[in-house]
Amino acid sequence: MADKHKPDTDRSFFSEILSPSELFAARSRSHKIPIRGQKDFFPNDSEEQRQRLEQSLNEHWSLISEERVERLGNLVRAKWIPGDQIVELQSPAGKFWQTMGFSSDGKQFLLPEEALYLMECGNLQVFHRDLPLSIQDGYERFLSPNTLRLQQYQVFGHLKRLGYVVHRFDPSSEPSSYARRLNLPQSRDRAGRQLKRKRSASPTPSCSRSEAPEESTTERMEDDKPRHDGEEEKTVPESQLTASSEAPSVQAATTSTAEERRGRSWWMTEDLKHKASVHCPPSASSHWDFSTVPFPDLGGRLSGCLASPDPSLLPGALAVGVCDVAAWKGRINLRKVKMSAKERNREKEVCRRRRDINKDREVQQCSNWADYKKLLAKRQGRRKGRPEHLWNREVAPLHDPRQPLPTGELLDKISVLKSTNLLEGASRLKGSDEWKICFNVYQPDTVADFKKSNPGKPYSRMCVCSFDDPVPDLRAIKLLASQSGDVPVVIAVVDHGDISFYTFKDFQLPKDVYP
Amino acid sequence: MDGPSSGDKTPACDKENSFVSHVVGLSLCDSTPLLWRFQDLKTVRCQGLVGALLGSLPRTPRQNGRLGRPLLLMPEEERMLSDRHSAAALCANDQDEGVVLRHQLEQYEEEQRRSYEEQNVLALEDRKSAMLRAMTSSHTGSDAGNTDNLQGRLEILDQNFTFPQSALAVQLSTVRAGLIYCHEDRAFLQADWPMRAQDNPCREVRYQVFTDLRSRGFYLTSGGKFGGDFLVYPGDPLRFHAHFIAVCLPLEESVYLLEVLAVARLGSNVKKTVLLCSPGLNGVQYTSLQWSGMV
Amino acid sequence: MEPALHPEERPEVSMSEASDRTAAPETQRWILQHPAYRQMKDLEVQDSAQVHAAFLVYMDLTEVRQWKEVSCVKSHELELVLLEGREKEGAPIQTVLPLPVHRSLCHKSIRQVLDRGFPMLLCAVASDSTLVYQRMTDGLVTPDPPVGPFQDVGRRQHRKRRQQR
Amino acid sequence: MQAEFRAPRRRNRVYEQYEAPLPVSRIPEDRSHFRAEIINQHVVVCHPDHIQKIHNQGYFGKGVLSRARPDHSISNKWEQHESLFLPVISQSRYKELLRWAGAALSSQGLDDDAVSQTLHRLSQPVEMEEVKREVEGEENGQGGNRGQEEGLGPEDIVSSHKRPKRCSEVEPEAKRSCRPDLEDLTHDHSSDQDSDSDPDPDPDPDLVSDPSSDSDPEMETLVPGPGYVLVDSEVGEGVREVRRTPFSLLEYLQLSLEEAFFLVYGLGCLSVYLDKEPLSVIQLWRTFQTMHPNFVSSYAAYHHFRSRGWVPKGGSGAKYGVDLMLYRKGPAFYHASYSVVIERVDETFRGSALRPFTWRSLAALSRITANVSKELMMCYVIYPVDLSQSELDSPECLSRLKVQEMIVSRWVSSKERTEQDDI
Repeated sequence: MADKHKPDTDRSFFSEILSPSELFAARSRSHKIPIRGQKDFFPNDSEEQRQRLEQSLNEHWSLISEERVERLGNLVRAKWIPGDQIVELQSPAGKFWQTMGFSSDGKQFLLPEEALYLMECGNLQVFHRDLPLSIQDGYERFLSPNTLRLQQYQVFGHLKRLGYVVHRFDPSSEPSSYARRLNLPQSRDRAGRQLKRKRSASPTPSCSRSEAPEESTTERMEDDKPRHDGEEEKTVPESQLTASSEAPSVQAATTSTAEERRGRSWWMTEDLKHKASVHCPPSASSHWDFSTVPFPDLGGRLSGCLASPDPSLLPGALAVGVCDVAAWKGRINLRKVKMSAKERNREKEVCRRRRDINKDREVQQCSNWADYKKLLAKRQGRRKGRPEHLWNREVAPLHDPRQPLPTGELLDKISVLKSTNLLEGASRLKGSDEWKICFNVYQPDTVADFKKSNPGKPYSRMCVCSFDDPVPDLRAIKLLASQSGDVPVVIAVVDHGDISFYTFKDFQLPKDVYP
Repeated sequence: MDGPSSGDKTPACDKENSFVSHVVGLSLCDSTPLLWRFQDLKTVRCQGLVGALLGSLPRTPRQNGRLGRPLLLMPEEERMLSDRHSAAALCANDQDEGVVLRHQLEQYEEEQRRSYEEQNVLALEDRKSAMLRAMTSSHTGSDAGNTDNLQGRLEILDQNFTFPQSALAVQLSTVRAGLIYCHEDRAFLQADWPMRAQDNPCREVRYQVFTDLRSRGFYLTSGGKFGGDFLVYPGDPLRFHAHFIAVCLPLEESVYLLEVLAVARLGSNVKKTVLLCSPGLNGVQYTSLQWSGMV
Repeated sequence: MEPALHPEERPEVSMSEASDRTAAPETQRWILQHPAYRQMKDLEVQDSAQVHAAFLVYMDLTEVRQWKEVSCVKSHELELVLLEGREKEGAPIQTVLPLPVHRSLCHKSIRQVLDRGFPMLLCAVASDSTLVYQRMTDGLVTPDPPVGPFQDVGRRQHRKRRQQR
Repeated sequence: MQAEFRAPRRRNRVYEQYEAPLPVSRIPEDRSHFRAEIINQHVVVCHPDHIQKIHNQGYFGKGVLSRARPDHSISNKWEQHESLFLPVISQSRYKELLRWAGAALSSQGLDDDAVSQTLHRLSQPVEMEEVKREVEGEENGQGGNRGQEEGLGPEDIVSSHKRPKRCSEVEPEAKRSCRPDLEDLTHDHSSDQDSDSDPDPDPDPDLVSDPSSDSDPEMETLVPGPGYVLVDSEVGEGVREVRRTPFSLLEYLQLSLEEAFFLVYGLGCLSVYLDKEPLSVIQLWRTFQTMHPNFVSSYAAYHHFRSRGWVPKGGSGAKYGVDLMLYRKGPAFYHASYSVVIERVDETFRGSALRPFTWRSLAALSRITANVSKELMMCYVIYPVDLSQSELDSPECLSRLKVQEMIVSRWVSSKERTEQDDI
């Protein structure tokens, strides 16, 4: 068999162009792939193994050497437009048009990766200067940093071959995370999208953000937001936003939790004032902790007027009076925020975790500060007999075993670390060039009803990177998460011929309490 | 212990390691060198270089189990070829100017015409023999009337047969047409190797390990999905399972112990030996990591 | 070794008979009195965490796994305590390199231990004394060929059993 | 995008009763406080009662000679000798123990004569009568915990109802009670008061009937004789002598630094001693930081998981190449759900990684984790930018840290699993 492999340089030039008779004969060739047999573990130099290897190699080479031969009538004809890095159809499109391509000015176009994939599938013949392009030409001309990188095409092809619908990701068509948080109705009109898709097809860099005007406005909205935006989210997550419509009590509770004793309020209502007076320790922080400054619940039960803000929160001699909000109330979006079951649970969890010291029966019996102090001293006293080295030093344990608590409460008490999520603070991060979403991916089983003009929510979004690239750090993951919203981001990692896909999903370990 | 087939014999194809005469053509796609020509693929395989196929398989394009051309080489494979002066870079010459282009165009159209004519003839013959078969099988008796009948039908077919343009079988070439290179290109390749920088120390370690294992007769493919640098096969991967997961690292580079435990555990999960491979003064040093069985 | 026995009553602990149990009598710290531990101490390896790791491995090998002829030696290149012993009587000597799990090591160190000429075990010692042994051998050791599905089942069951412990 | 919570997998067979989630009592009068020592930069608990309580309630630590709970026994072989159940050891093993005892005595400054005298006395065969007398003596409550466990002494009445009778009833109860039982603890420091209230924190009085945990019933240790062994005699087959155990190795419970600190700071139920001095919270925090450079991050993660009611185990993490494994309820009840890698980042969500991942190493970890049906979790500990070094000097800095959990998983693009060659 060694002879078979002896290179034959003279013949090789023409050997890959089929003669008309070969072409004709190829029409009836098989489409089956030979099944590979069980592999061996050790090479043992047996004749049997040698034969099996030779047979496998022969099958392999015959598959590899095979050329694509199609009936001209089955081929869609197209033209490569190098200036626009785009392929224009010159004969009616095939079935693929349902999921690929776009029209503009009455013409039909394919993106280079779509064209190349269709060439590889034997559906499309692309001409350049009236000569047909080979697959090799397609790879070499269509793939570049300006269109799609080879590795991105590898991922594209991999997914397409499995039947997924794969579109380039266009950041301008996605609502910003800010818009999503506000639960703004999506104002994407069909025509606008058409336009955008066309734009993404133009030779702007494939995955970079394009300069769509829509996008820049949303961007600006985000930028205009105060810089403390990130912190604000930390401890006033949905609870504040959702409270508006139905649960004013939630808001009250949040201001009086153990962790937010330094609570201040812009517009203090009476009951809040009362609580704040109990919890305000003399040493208020010199910095504002925005998480503890509740904003008024304009949508809820609040009557037409806002009281004056706490003067200590206002700069210098500024006087702010009562504010009539009746006029504004009419314009408030009172739509209920939809929460998943998980989010609701989390919410409940958050509420539950916040222990109100005022619910303590003994504390309730205190009628003034002196009583309360006395109670504290009494409790202190009960703790006598504790190991000195633990309790009489600058830092004491979080829990005193001599004051037993049910496990759930004990866990609440020692929960000193805050949990965060991927979206928190993500909007203030500057975008990076290293990590960009490349594709929107739709499930194969949706193809039948798929509409390019209204593709719906993608199944996932793809980033493509090389195996030698770094693994995304938390910052990159947060950026991607905030760009993608509730669609999972998958990172396709290309190791030569192998592609592996990884997801990095937000998670909060649920609390698990055993009695 | 040392070679895949107890050292004395190397897999069939390797015999050709000794006379490397064929120079393979690498061409750049988005700055990645790919092999396109069928003969080149065969040639590198005979040198024990496996590479990775990236394209859709012409026969059954919509699956990922078996892929087709082009072939992507690992950097080590690339470098091995270039060190042996057996690879040449092919540049895409897009400067086809007027005359050449017109000539090519004429040639193409001429070929299409010729192809159409020949296929027309073939199709007609095909139709005739099909008719013949149909007639003979339906009428077993071969009386004169039948023969006349057949003759008549064939004549009608001859006169009326049209081979529609749409039925023309055309080739969607894999390789760019008119591809030619000369042996002198080798020198040029050495001087102007356009590939990724090969000078970082990591790459160097990998290359030394690659060449050493290759010289022992092993076949290597990329091992990322198993947490290593290479998967090491005792013979052609078409027929054999990988025995080793090679992890290449400089002899004095510190590794987090947990990383070692992780890759070793993976190795035992997939029943492969993890090999720590470090080039040293006396060749590459190998340490095998295997499950201890002590739990 | 009995978990429940009270060392106060052992003759060798006679020096601290006062059995104030909260005061952790010296005798409960038998580790510091154990001859093997003292031997390791005498090797003068600076890294006391590694010495402790080595001692835990020593105890595991001798008391739990019943290895024979286990002894400790110092690796001067690595400044670490190594152990040598036989899995059972007559079995070949093996070298064990105990190392706290959050350390790193380089291939060179492994080679230095292998250069002693014996098959080697790396033992990662977690901070709660969990031990993870890893076999290391010079050269290329071909893995065992996969055996029929039968064996596979056995193996899975074996694993299952292990997980339950 | 939130990762789905996958239900933890319960073990097929559970061999133990659940005692309590954490080793803190829910009765104010219970004054149990535990003690641990730092030996060679590791934290060990020596007291058998403390060991049991700390391990059985929350699965802290690991017996240095066992897979989990300390349950190592001097011998695998136990036999009934007259009315006692005793471990059998070989002559050579006995001699080894004797040698160790000798070495220990020498090292304490005894001269050779004294040592050999002591050893000689020690190694005399003991008459069964003597053994029984001693056992009975203990049973009558001379303060040894054996006596307590017998439940016969007057002050032990409270818990006697749960003790199986020792020595006489060998099977099957005897098999189960090799360990000192947790109730002893309740007497340890509070015997001066509250004898009227039932100190038993466990609602289930039958609990003790199955305190042994491990999933392998055959391997369970048997009732140990009180410090005696049956030694295979040199002379003939089957002849055995009863002797005293010359060198007793009480198995320690070793706590990881995170576990120890949590018991001290989070639960306030443990004191850690260094050179006989108990350490304050701050001293311990500093000591552990010098022993483990990333202690703050690894503790923050540990504390976080504990405060969510999960059981993190660092030791099992080593088996899978990660920092922690997370169990629901405890390793005896559920398979681990998560393999956790701990990372630290600053508020820009960057930071020098504790464990710089490459795709290669991540691929390996992800595969191992999936192979054992667990999930890979990254746990980022986020440090605010303005956190000063002096703040890090106290565990109070924990409240300024945040935790981001993230599940890393492999997405399989197709079900036609044509992962061609391998496995």
